[in-house]
Amino acid sequence: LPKPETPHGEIVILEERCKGCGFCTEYCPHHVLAVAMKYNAKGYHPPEILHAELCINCGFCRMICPEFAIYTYEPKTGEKP
Amino acid sequence: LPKPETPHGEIVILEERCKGCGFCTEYCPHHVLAVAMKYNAKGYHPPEILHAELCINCGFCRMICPEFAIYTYEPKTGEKP
Amino acid sequence: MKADPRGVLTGSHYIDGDFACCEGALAAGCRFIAGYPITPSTEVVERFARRAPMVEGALFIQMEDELAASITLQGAVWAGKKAMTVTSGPGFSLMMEHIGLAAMTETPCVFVDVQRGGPSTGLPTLPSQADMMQARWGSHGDYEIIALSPNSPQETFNLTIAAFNLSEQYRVPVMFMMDECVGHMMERVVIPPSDEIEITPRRYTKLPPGQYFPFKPGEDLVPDMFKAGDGYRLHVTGLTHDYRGYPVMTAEVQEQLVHRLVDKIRLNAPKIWRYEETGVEDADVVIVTYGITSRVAVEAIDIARKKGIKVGMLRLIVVWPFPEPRIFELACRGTALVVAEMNYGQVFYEVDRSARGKAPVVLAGHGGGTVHNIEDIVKKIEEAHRCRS
Amino acid sequence: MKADPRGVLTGSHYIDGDFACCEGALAAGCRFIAGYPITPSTEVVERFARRAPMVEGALFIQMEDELAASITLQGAVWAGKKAMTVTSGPGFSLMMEHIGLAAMTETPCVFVDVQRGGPSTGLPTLPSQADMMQARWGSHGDYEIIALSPNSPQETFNLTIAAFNLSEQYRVPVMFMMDECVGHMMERVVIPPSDEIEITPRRYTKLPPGQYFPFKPGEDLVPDMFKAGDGYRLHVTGLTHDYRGYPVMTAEVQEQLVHRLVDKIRLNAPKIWRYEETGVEDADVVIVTYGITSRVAVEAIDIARKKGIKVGMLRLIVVWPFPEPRIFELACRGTALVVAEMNYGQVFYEVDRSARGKAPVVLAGHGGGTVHNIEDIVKKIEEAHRCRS
Amino acid sequence: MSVLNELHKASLSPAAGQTSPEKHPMDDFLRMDRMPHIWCSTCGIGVSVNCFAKALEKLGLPLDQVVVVSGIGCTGRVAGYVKVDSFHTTHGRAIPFATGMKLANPKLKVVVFSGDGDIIAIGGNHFINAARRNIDITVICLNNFNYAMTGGQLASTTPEGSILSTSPFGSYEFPFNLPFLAESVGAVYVARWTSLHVYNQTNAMVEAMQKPGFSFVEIVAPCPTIFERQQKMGDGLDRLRWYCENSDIRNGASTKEADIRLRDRMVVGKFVDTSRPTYLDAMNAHYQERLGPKYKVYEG
Amino acid sequence: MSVLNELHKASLSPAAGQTSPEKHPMDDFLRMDRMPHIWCSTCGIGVSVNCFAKALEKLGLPLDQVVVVSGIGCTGRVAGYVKVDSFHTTHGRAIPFATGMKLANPKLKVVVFSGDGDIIAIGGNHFINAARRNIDITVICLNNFNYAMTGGQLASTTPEGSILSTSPFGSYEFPFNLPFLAESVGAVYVARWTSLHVYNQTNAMVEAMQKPGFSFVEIVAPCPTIFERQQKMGDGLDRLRWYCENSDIRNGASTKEADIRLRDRMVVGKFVDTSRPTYLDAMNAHYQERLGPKYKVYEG
Amino acid sequence: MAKTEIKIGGFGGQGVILTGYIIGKAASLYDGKDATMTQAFGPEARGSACSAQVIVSDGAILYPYVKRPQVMVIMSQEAFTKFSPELDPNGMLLIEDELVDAKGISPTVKVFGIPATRIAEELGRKVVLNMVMAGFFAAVSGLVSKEAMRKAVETSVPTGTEGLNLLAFEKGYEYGLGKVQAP
Amino acid sequence: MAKTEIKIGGFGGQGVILTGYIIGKAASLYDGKDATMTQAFGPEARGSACSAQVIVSDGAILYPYVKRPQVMVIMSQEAFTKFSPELDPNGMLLIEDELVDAKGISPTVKVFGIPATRIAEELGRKVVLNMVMAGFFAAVSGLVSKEAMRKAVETSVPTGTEGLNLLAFEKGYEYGLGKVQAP
Ligand SMILES: Cc1ncc(C[n+]2csc(CCOP(=O)(O)OP(=O)(O)O)c2C)c(N)n1
Ligand SMILES: Cc1ncc(C[n+]2csc(CCOP(=O)(O)OP(=O)(O)O)c2C)c(N)n1
Ligand code: SF4
Ligand code: SF4
Ligand code: SF4
Ligand code: SF4
Repeated sequence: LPKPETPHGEIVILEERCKGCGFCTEYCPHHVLAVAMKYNAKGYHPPEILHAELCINCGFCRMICPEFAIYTYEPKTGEKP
Repeated sequence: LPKPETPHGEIVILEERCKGCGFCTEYCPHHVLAVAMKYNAKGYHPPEILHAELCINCGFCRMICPEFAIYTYEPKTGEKP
Repeated sequence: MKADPRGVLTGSHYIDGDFACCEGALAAGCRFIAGYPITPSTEVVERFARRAPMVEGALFIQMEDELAASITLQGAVWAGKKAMTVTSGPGFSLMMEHIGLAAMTETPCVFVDVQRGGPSTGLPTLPSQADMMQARWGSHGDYEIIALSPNSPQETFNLTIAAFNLSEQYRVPVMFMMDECVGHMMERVVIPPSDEIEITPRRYTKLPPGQYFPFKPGEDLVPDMFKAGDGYRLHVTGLTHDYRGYPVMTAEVQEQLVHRLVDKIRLNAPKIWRYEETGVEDADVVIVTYGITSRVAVEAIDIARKKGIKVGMLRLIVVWPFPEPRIFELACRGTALVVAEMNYGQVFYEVDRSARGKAPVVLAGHGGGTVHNIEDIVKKIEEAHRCRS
Repeated sequence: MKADPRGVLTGSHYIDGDFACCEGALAAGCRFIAGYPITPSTEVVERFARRAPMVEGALFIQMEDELAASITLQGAVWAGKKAMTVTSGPGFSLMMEHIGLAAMTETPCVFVDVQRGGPSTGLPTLPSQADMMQARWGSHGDYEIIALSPNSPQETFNLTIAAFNLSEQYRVPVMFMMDECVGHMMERVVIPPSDEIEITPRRYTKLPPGQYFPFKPGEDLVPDMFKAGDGYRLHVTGLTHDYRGYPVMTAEVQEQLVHRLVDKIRLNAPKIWRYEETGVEDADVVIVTYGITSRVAVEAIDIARKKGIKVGMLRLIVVWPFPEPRIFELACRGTALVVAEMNYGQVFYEVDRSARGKAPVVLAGHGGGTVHNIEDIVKKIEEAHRCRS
Repeated sequence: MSVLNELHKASLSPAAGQTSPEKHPMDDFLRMDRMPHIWCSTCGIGVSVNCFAKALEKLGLPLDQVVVVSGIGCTGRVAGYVKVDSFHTTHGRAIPFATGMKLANPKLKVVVFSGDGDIIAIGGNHFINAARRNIDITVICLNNFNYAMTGGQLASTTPEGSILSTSPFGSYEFPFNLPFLAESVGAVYVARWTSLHVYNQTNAMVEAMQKPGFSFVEIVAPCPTIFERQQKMGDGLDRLRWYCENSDIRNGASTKEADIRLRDRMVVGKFVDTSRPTYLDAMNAHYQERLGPKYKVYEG
Repeated sequence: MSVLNELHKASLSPAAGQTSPEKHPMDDFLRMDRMPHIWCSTCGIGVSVNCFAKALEKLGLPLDQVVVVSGIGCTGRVAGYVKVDSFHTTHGRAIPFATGMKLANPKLKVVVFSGDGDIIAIGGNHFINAARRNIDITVICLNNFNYAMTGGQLASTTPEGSILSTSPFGSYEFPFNLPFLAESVGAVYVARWTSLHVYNQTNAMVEAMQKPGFSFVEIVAPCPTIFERQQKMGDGLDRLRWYCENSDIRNGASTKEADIRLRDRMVVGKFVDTSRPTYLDAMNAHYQERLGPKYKVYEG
Repeated sequence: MAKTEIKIGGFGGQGVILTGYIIGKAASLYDGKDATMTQAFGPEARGSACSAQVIVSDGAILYPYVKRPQVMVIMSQEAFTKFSPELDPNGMLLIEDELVDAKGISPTVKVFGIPATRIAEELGRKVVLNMVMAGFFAAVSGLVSKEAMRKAVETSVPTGTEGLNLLAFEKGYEYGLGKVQAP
Repeated sequence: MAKTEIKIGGFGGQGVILTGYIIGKAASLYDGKDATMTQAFGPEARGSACSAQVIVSDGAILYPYVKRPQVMVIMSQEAFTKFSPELDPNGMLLIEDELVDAKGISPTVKVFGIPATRIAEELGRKVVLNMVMAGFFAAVSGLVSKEAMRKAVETSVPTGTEGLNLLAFEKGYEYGLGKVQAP
């Protein structure tokens, strides 16, 4: 049996919505994200993508974001977990 | 050791208070009481004493009477259970 | 629109005001009562509990308290039912917060208060008319309601329908102010065929989602309505809100919204007023009264007339909004006014105010527990007559 | 009696009206608050929660809702405490049943309502004065209360003491009607030494059990009191009751009891009225106002005076009972009246009634959310002035 | 002031109500000048008042320190008949009134005596919160499965299938299991007995009143005029017979099993008897710990 | 009618609030014209709204049939942000409003989303009675251990020892154990998760909404601005870390053990998942049995 | 406008209210008259004397309360003591013969008695006593037609009991006819 | 009667209200003047621009609201944008130099800047920024005496933090003196 391919996710960050809670960066199981140094217009530090290639499209960041400011999708299928 | 004397109770029925529920007559453990044929002024049948000598001053009739219409006491000691 | 025949018990019945109220509600299309028992109003819901399983789409639920009852019905209204709740003094006091909510969210619904002696637990089984000011002022903030007061089982039937119709027309909670006498008095009640009963349908919007704004008023200051589940996906809140229904907590939106809420009743008042005048034309004294007291006052009027005093009667059917101009007119004509009500002065204040000092206004009050002593009213008529001259 | 020094925070403080209310209560001898948080009144109980453990015999409890809070305090009163509860519009609506209970059982206590925008949830953080009629009429049945309205933190302190004193003197629930502005405004509050604060002690009976009847009134129509645990073994009920406190559900006892309950305030009203007049002597227009609005109106008066209109002010300190005769006097003198209040007409009705058509009465109303626009009041002054001439 | 004159007249006229020539040992606990009480023949309320009087006697507390608080209902009238300081409050609110009383004067022994509708339908929120806080009061709840005073409507305790005026074709609601509910919110003493169990009932009242904290005694009692009549269960005496045959006394039973069904056997007994600090004890201990000696222990 | 004119003008002016140029997959579930929402940074409410949106997506229900009802509070604002028919009622009364809605139109999927203070302090009586009746609604109760909207006061759920504005020296009250309470009054589905447990939370919401009857999901969530700050527990992120270390997932655990203490480990999981007829099903079945074919099944 | 005031008194459980209801209903629905029935409620009233008041009139009834009844139907001694002073001295008193002793009543009052309880017991159910009284009332007072009364009885009693109740009514009616037709 | 209207603006968390409170308290309790402080509340306000308004007067203050502030203390750009149009054209604007760019302000306004955040950070706690501003305000405006301000600071900050806060106040005060004494 062929080993199922590890899924991959593209990350979209809607920076201006972010309130810098750090939930996504802290709990990304693959440590894909980091807190950016920069501020958004609201004065918060949004997340930034450290290791885009490691994202497995698990969607945890999307689910835990209180601001609806981040999500991922599978670039081929378009699936949003 | 002398066998303790069976306690005895005198029964007092405040007939005019009675609403004829029959609780005392029904649940007297020694069947001392019966429902009288007569009516009181309110139109109820109060209890009457059938076997005065059998009363052991247990006080059940007193406790179950919703009208505070019956009680017993130990004639020597005056004890009211 | 004509009444749905399934709720209309056409025919002649010998029933009391409480039962008549239930039948009036059913005829008006009420299909939901959330209630909580309280003397002397309980018979209304008891009858509804018995009737509901026989009327398709009707449901009765007895809630855990009046707080619940008075908001459960509003949930039902927003889901599409015509609904009411029924109570008496102490329960009415508990409903005050939700009367405000209904006023604020413009929820058409009916609150029935079968008045008994108060304050507090007071005289649970005996009559009064002492919740009249509460009906108008009992909730916090500025708002306006409509209040009706029937004086017989037949009128209870008729006015219950009117109460529902008014509530739909103006999207306002209507207070149906009965008294224990009318509630428990048995008389013939004739229920007409359903096609003779005129029903105001809910003013549902005809606009599609996106174009419709739930709190944008029409010419008559009343907005059209939507209901949950219709695809509008809108928001309704007791916070100060804009025409979209969104909370906007500013003085400007407060002015827009709350001023409209009071104006939709105040400016439409001439269309809402309803009273009945008897022998007023040539009267020197007019008794202003309502509910059961109007039927007691007739005896006093008879006696006074026999004593040579020309007495008429103005019976309020709609008590709030109050027909201020008509009272002023009478006062200007020099007619002395006697306010006969089963309380220590409530509607009296509005009569007194409306008369503007043009004529004496005398209170024939009574604490309740029973209707007025007829002689007491006669004395007040005489007093008013004396003051006048 | 002088205040208990343990509750008096003598000195100068820079605090808001809410805190001043708490300090006033403590100075007045209040040792029990049952509360439930609601903006903008919460600071009163927050401060009390912090102060209570430091004041011997003081206790704060946060209840599960306002229904509980408004009766828990009555339990505390009958056990011997001076007590109050604190709320704002929505919570006040929930307290209506128990205001009626307090009136019926003649329980001395204080209900604080820091008014915010209504109806319903309305404007939770912004001011209004739209619960004034509710304070008077919000519970079912006939009853009378006393209502006060302060216009500064200092006066809040002073009047909170007055509220407790009046409640004890007349055995009546007193409504302490603040507004969000005064509640949240910081100013200097000078708390005098305790021996300069006059306190009305509870009027406990001096009669022994057997001779004392808990609802037998004195000459002033107010009965003396007992408290639980003192050996009287008496009964208190919200039902209509006789002088012994026993329920008697008849029209006669209703008349005896409830007529007295209203009369004890109505007949004693001249002793209770309290208002402040400024520049009224030669005024052509008098603004009747209260609470924060009185401090806004002064600016309007200044402007109007500059425009040559002689304007004075009558500031109500006690709003209920209402000083009807004084208004009538002014009206008879031909003074036009402007009622400035942060609502769409409430105290206005009483002013309008009291004027009896002798002078124009104009409402300078405002929906709340912020204080009046000064110019709006000026316009109403001009309007009143025009109507007059 | 004519009102005043009238009132003075009234106060001079002799008190209504008759004084019985003969006396009952419990008469001192009662307002004899208000007798006879309003309860129907074979109603269970009077039985519980009798047991309550006995419990007070047994406790030997000075009656001056006992307070009874009732809400509104047939049972709510209890406050009007017991000769202690007694308060007949509003429907559902006896518990918060009692809370205020107890907290204001902890020396008082405060007992709430009221009906199931009062305590757990409209009064439910106060019940659960007072239990949670462990306010030191005893709640005696007479459960007659309906709102009797208003003529017999559905209550939160009405067993499924019961015919009442607002469930004219039988109730289809699931009733509360009061002992389970009471336990879940932290009551320290929970017992259920019926009108028949007069000794147990009395003992439960004694134990409950002795227990510091929120104690709860449910009394299942007949309301022959309404409940038993509507269910065609006979009168109160018939119902006592039914209790006799259908009550399982199981002290310490799990409250989960204490559900009541209209015609099934019913568990009675003492279910919970535990301890935790009362509201005031917890408060005093807490403040002493946090504030140290500057805190004066609150004693009312 | 100048008011009217003003209103017309108002209705013509463009809606306030900005529309984000970029879109999030959940935007269709939200009133984007009201964003940003009022919740503080690291507050747990937004997380649960996100999970709720996901749960709706998973359920695949037409959104037109979903109704959200809230009471008053920070959490109570949820109704204002979710783009379904949504009702922001009065403090404590979301459940009875939802009851009316569900009973009036049983086709609606009615969800109550509100705070602990709202649902179980002031709203406690409705909670227990709706659960008892098994009204077919889902109650999502966000428990942040305090009344946040009003600035942080004691709630019926506040753990002992918590510092809040009305417990300035620490609370000495015993809080409700919500799962135990919910079970004792008959809720058919009871679960507790924290803001960290986003998958479990979402699943619980799905299961709860699928379950006929009264289902209850408690979400333990940070209120960094008040609760965590007052307890010196850091911000919401610190709190999530704490949940991570201190939550014991124990599905099926006895609700008795689900007490929450301020700094002790906490049980989370699905505690109750059972079945009994809903209020309407019971009613219909009952009437069909009693009244026979003349009874038309109630469908709204 | 002919207007008659009727008061029915007895103790709780005797069916006093239903009797009043049937008279009112008969007059109002089946006899083309107007009729208002009122009653005194009270929680304190359990078991003690209770009453129903009916006004029957050819025209609209405004004041709905009975002030001086012309006809009184009394089924218990307590009710007699309590209510009989209100009776119009020229009125008519109908009593349950074996339960009520009408002593002291003004001689100008016409008194008619019927052993209604015994009649009811003979029919096998004591509870139909009030229907016997209703029949008696119909016959003796003549205020409401027999047919109207029968219809009112039929439509007001629990389904299944119509026969028994009508029988009781007839018994009372016959007994009454005997009384009035006899000199 | 001399009356000055002051408005303090910034974002939530900067201690805006406390600054206003201290000014009001200093004037009212320790400087023999009257002072009224008001603030705008609102649940929607979380985290966004907020303000405190103080009126300081020699005599009783009736109208309690600031209409046209003569002095404005601004600690964030958003607050500047929102509030600066209200400022009296002949008034005085005190800004946090590094957070606020006072561009567009009327040239008739006297503008004084202070790097309060930096100064606070130098003291080790950014939160005392508002005390730096308070000191700066005292020195520059001269509306309230230094001693009164110091007392108000001392009695208004949490116990244990008086020293730090007073130090911050002094720093701001000194910086302010430098500004006004310099030509
Ligand atoms: C606020 C309020 N609502 C309703 C009532 C009416 N009411 C009086 S007693 C009662 C129910 C009493 O039932 P329960 O407590 O079970 O006592 P019971 O009469 O059965 O002994 C009700 C609903 C009231 N007095 N006040
Ligand atoms: C009748 C009433 N009482 C009090 C309030 C004030 N109030 C608003 S929200 C709230 C508490 C909210 O707490 P919770 O439900 O826990 O929600 P949170 O804000 O913590 O999310 C209170 C007491 C109110 N709006 N209405
Ligand atoms: S979870 Fe959302 S709000 Fe929080 S840091 Fe990530 S993107 Fe920003
Ligand atoms: S228990 Fe009491 S009321 Fe019942 S029969 Fe015996 S004496 Fe009479
Ligand atoms: S109605 Fe029921 S509860 Fe009330 S007194 Fe009669 S039997 Fe007892
Ligand atoms: S105050 Fe607390 S609950 Fe409210 S939004 Fe902020 S963090 Fe959330």
